[in-house]
Amino acid sequence: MTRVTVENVWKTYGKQTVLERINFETAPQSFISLVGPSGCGKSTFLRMLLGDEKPSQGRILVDGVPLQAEPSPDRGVVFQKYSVFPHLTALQNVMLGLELGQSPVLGRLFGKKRRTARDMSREMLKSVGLEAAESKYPAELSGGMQQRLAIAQALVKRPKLLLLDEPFGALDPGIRAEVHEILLALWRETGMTIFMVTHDLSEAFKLGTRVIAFDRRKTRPEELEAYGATITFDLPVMRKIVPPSGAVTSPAETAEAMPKVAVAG
Amino acid sequence: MTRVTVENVWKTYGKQTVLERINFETAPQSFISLVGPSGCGKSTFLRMLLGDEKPSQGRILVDGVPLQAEPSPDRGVVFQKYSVFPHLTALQNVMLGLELGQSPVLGRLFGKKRRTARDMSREMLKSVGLEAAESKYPAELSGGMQQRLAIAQALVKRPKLLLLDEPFGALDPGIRAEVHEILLALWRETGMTIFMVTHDLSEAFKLGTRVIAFDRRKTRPEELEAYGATITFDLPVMRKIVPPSGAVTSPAETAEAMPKVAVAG
Amino acid sequence: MRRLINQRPEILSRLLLAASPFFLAFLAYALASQARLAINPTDKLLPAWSTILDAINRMTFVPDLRSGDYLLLLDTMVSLQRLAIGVGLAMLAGFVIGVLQGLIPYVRATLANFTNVVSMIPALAILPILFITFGLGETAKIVLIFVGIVPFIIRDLAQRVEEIPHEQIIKAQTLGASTWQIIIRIVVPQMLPRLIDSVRLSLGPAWLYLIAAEAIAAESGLGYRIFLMRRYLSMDVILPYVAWITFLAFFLDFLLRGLRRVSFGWMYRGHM
Amino acid sequence: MRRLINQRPEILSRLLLAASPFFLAFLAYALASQARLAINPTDKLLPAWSTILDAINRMTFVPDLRSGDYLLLLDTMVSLQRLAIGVGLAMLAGFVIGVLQGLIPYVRATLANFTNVVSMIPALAILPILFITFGLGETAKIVLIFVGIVPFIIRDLAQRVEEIPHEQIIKAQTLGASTWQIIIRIVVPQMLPRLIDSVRLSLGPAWLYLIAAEAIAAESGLGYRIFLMRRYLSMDVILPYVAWITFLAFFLDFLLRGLRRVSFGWMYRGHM
Amino acid sequence: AADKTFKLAWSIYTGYMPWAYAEKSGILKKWADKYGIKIELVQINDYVESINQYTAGQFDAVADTTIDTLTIPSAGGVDSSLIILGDYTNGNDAIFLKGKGKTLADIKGEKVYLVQYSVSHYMLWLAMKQAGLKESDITTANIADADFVAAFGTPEVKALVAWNPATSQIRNMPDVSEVFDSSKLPGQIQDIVVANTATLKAHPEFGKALTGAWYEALGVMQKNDKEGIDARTFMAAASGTNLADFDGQVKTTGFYYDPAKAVELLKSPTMGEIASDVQEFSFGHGLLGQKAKDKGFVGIELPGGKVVGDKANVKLRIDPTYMQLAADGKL
Ligand SMILES: Nc1ncnc2c1ncn2[C@@H]1O[C@H](COP(=O)(O)OP(=O)(O)OP(=O)(O)O)[C@@H](O)[C@H]1O
Ligand SMILES: Nc1ncnc2c1ncn2[C@@H]1O[C@H](COP(=O)(O)OP(=O)(O)OP(=O)(O)O)[C@@H](O)[C@H]1O
Ligand SMILES: [Mg+2]
Ligand SMILES: [Mg+2]
Repeated sequence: MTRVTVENVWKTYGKQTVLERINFETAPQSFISLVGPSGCGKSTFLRMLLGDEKPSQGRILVDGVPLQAEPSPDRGVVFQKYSVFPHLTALQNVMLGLELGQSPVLGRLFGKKRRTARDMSREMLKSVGLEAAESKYPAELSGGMQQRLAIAQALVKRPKLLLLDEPFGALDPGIRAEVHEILLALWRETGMTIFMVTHDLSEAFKLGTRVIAFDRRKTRPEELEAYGATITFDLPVMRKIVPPSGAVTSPAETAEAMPKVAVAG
Repeated sequence: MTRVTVENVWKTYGKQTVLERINFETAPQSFISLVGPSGCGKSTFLRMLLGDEKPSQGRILVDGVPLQAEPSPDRGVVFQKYSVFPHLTALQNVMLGLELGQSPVLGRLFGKKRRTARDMSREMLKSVGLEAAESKYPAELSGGMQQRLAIAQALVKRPKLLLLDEPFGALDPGIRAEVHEILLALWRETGMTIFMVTHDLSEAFKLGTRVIAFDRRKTRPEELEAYGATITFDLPVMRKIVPPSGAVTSPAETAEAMPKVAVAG
Repeated sequence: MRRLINQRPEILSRLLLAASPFFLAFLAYALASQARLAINPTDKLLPAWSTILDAINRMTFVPDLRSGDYLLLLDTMVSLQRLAIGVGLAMLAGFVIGVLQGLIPYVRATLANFTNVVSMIPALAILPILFITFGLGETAKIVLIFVGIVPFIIRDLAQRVEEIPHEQIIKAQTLGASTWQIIIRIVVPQMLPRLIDSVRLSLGPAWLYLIAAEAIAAESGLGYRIFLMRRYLSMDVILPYVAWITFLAFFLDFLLRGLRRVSFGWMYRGHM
Repeated sequence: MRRLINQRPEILSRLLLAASPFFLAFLAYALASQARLAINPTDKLLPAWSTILDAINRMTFVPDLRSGDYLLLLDTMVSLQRLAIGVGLAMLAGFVIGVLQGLIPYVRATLANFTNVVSMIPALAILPILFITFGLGETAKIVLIFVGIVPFIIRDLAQRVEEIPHEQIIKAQTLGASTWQIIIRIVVPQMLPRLIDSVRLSLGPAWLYLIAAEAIAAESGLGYRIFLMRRYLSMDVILPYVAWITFLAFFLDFLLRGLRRVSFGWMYRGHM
Repeated sequence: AADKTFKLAWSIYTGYMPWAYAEKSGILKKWADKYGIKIELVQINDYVESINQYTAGQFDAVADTTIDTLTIPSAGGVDSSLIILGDYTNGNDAIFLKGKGKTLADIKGEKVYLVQYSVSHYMLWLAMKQAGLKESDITTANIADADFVAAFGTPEVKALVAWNPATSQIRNMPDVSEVFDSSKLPGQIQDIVVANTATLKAHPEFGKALTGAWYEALGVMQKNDKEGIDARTFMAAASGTNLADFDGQVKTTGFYYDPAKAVELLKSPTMGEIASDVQEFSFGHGLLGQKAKDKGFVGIELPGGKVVGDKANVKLRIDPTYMQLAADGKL
């Protein structure tokens, strides 16, 4: 039941302002779709949620507590550039998260625990359509297969907060629809909060409970450096699916998250 | 006015058959959309068209002549993993193709020729929305920006045959629509033939004059290795846009390219 | 005509091409040797092939008059043992320190400058200190090899660790990895093949230090023999010894490459 | 508590940490020296600081009786010149051959095995041959440095060229690049920073060869002086010389790193 | 016409230091000019390398010892002539054992560190022969001459044969017995200059100029006035030490300031015995090469034409003519 609060966050790289005045709060168990033009700072924003980058100004709270300033197992991530571990097979990549959690010293499981972890991971691989590739190394997989592997790897840990950076870009529509279903099922089941960056607006609205757009207000070239992107629209999506845990988005929260500007970049 | 003929092409890696019995011919000035599930061999097929890989069996003809077995400037490419030159700025990356063509010894232009090339490249950068980033190095660009740069780099050479491997995956809808327009305009203007791999079926039908799908017929796990993907459907698209050069797809050619199986993977 | 970069020689021409520089080198030697021997038939600098063969035979198959040892065998065993211990220890220490220095900011802050500076110390020049500290026996020689190559291995590995994509380390943390787990599950497995590369690169200097140490104080060993023979310019022994060392070095390199290929399959799969 | 890998020391503790191993080394020396001098006040192995300072003063500011030169200055100039020429030539040759060998299959087929084998030859062992072939003047010393490091540079660069993503080479060809253009516009600019890295790695061995060559035949130079002084176990001169060589090596390394940073901005931008 | 240039290789060692002075003071140039030639002195840091270079034909003459001449250039087919007998070592070489009050007999069973097959080895061999010991009573280990002092400082080295400047350093160490030194073998271990016989035949002026310069330099060095002290101070600096230490080294070097004395030794029967000893040692240690069937394989020609060893393979000639000229003041 995670609630993320973003308070007046700015991010600058040197002289370049990438993001400015980002303010919002999420209801528990939200599925936030982040959209916006290329280069506007979506990945940067996810990196801040991850604890990998610090806001230059402002702060981010999770359940009212300032964000832990380092990545932690309660926040899963799928990067834009698929990053799985090159020295592990597909199955080992997925199992890794389970092994690390249960075996602090060796980071490896044996016997019955290992079999359980393996079965869970196989299940996960199957649901992203990689059952036949479980003993292949990442370099032997196509781009889309690596991306699915990264998704499986993040999902198997069932994090409280899941950060997805264009996770479905390299997937064909068939697989994509299947993975959508898995993701939604897991989301409903675990009640995690998801932030997903996507360029596909229909996907954004299909999956998200709320769609947030980043964009620059000022676009004249001479202003590009000094002004960063900020939230240009913020729309709640009325979902047909009511989360089984009953944590329906309350009207008050929805009101808070009213659209501010309705024009996309 | 390029015509590509693919004659009974197979591709195997070791024991694994990736593609089998690929047969088709394109009309001049075609825009072929290649679709198919992840890992089915689309990128592999483009690599063969590029001359970077050889078919294990069968052959590919361009205008009736067997394909030159090495990449050449008449075939442009945008790879799935964006690959621009890390040591050149955005502008230099685009200019490179023009410089190489006109300056065989130094590979650099000077004076008036250089200014012409620079202006052409700036034009191209502007049309993919990168005018403000012309002096940045690739590592300073976001994923989508790099992909746009790669597109600009390939387009500025106006190749006869353009090979695009999921070129728009990382682009937001706004930019994507713009780049679609530029691509179509250039396609009409130069009469080049384009092969584009995409996972977005609507994009495939919006841009292509013909949509070819690759898929495996046999999908039981134990058969996966031995059988490769082949063409599972092949649809001509009736275009509203008539190429200005008048080379309308002739009925005979369309007949040749009739759908064989209409079921996607 | 295809571009030069796309032209690949066939297997036969590949063999011929690969053989040609060796052939030329042998030819050059034969000519130079002949020219010198024509002037002075007992010239020792570039002996004739027959003289060299004689010497090889003597060093390999005829037991030494005084000790009864087969000298080539003895020298080889002694030198290889020194090399193995020195390089082995350097490998171990270099790996542990290199990984920690590359991964953990506090260790890096403490050690990076120091290993950098130490790697610049000309180990040959401090030999007397090594001798007096570690004695003239095996220890000093092993220490020279160790001291000579360990800073390089540390630096190289630390650098490689830093080159691991940042995303991987972040990803591992989101999967719950502690620093220790990152080390044993992510960094070490990816660094083992790098360690082999690093050792391959330091084998050259390791031989150099071995030879230098043996030249200064020893009773046997390949470097000892070469420098002893230099006392009376016995190139007929020195040249085969140099060739033999070259062969041994090459063979070790070959073994290491093989080990790397066999143990780290993931590095060799796929086209990416 | 944050993970160890995420803890970064602040600037002040970074400085303290970096200084600590040096401090410990100095302390260890001081203690050992004191202990030895307590037993034998004329001990030469680990002289007291005052003795060392004396020697530094003598070598640096008092002209030599024999030649009237300031020895440290003279030795430094002579050695640096040898090093510069040897390394410079090796850099040039290594770059040209390495790039061609890495890029062009025919060159690779011809040279790869040969440079591999040559890189295994222990250059120290063939010193006598070098001296006799190239005379005892500057040439032989420069050639030793050259021969000692050029195979490494070739191998390293060839390897780096092979590591250039295949897609880049393909892409260049689709942009119309000939083999020559690929070399000058794609490969060379990306390899120049690698060349600097490669040279940085070979500076260690280069110093080694320089010192070894000067130990055998020279009338001045840092290595010469060290070996001359070794006969008397004059550690009061040897230690500052070693420190000075270390400093020079470090400084060269620093210059090269700076050059790399200044000239190859593209390698240092962005986060990818 | 350009004067012909000849090259002499030398290395840093007490007995060769006058060459450094001869060059620096202009004495050498003066004598070269007198005979219308040029002489280039090349200092080589490593003694063995200087002989190797001479053997390979890079030099016309080299400063070395009799035994090394026989085993390196002569055994390598380079016909060489001893033209200057500069000194014999008169304590420059010594055998040390650790511990007080040891004698040579105590060397039995020890591992002796020395420069193998060098003059040190030769002296050890002579010393043991004198004392009735056999070489099989000991084992030997090789060590570089630059590291004598350092080596003796380590615990495992109990027996060492060294030469100067190390000997004078080691003599000052506590708890060391010097059980033998070269002063007990007067005239045996000879520091000499050899020149290529063929070159010498064609250009006797080279031999004359060298000899003339040598004795003039020696003359200055011998003096105790300012010029002599300056000369020795210079030599001390060139060999990396100070005057007092260098004078100590000179004391243990039996310089033949008078050429007549040197000629006398070379012409005496002792020289024949020395030649025979040298051959025996060299052959016994396999230093004459594989083709050598007996110790006389390389013939040594004595003054007067008598040959020790193979008359058909004379490669070392003891040639006192130039020193005789110096003694007679005819240079
Ligand atoms: N480490 C960095 N140093 C300098 N500039 C950076 C850095 N990281 C990102 N940027 C800049 O910040 C801006 C936003 O980058 P970011 O990767 O967040 O964009 P994005 O919204 O994810 O774009 P895309 O949709 O193309 O992935 C870009 O202009 C980029 O050049
Ligand atoms: N060099 C290679 N060696 C072995 N197998 C390979 C190689 N290249 C490709 N493959 C295999 O060939 C199949 C097709 O790969 P390809 O990259 O062409 O797929 P794709 O259709 O482009 O997939 P995606 O849409 O995910 O990019 C995959 O199963 C891949 O594992
Ligand atoms: Mg992004
Ligand atoms: Mg693909």
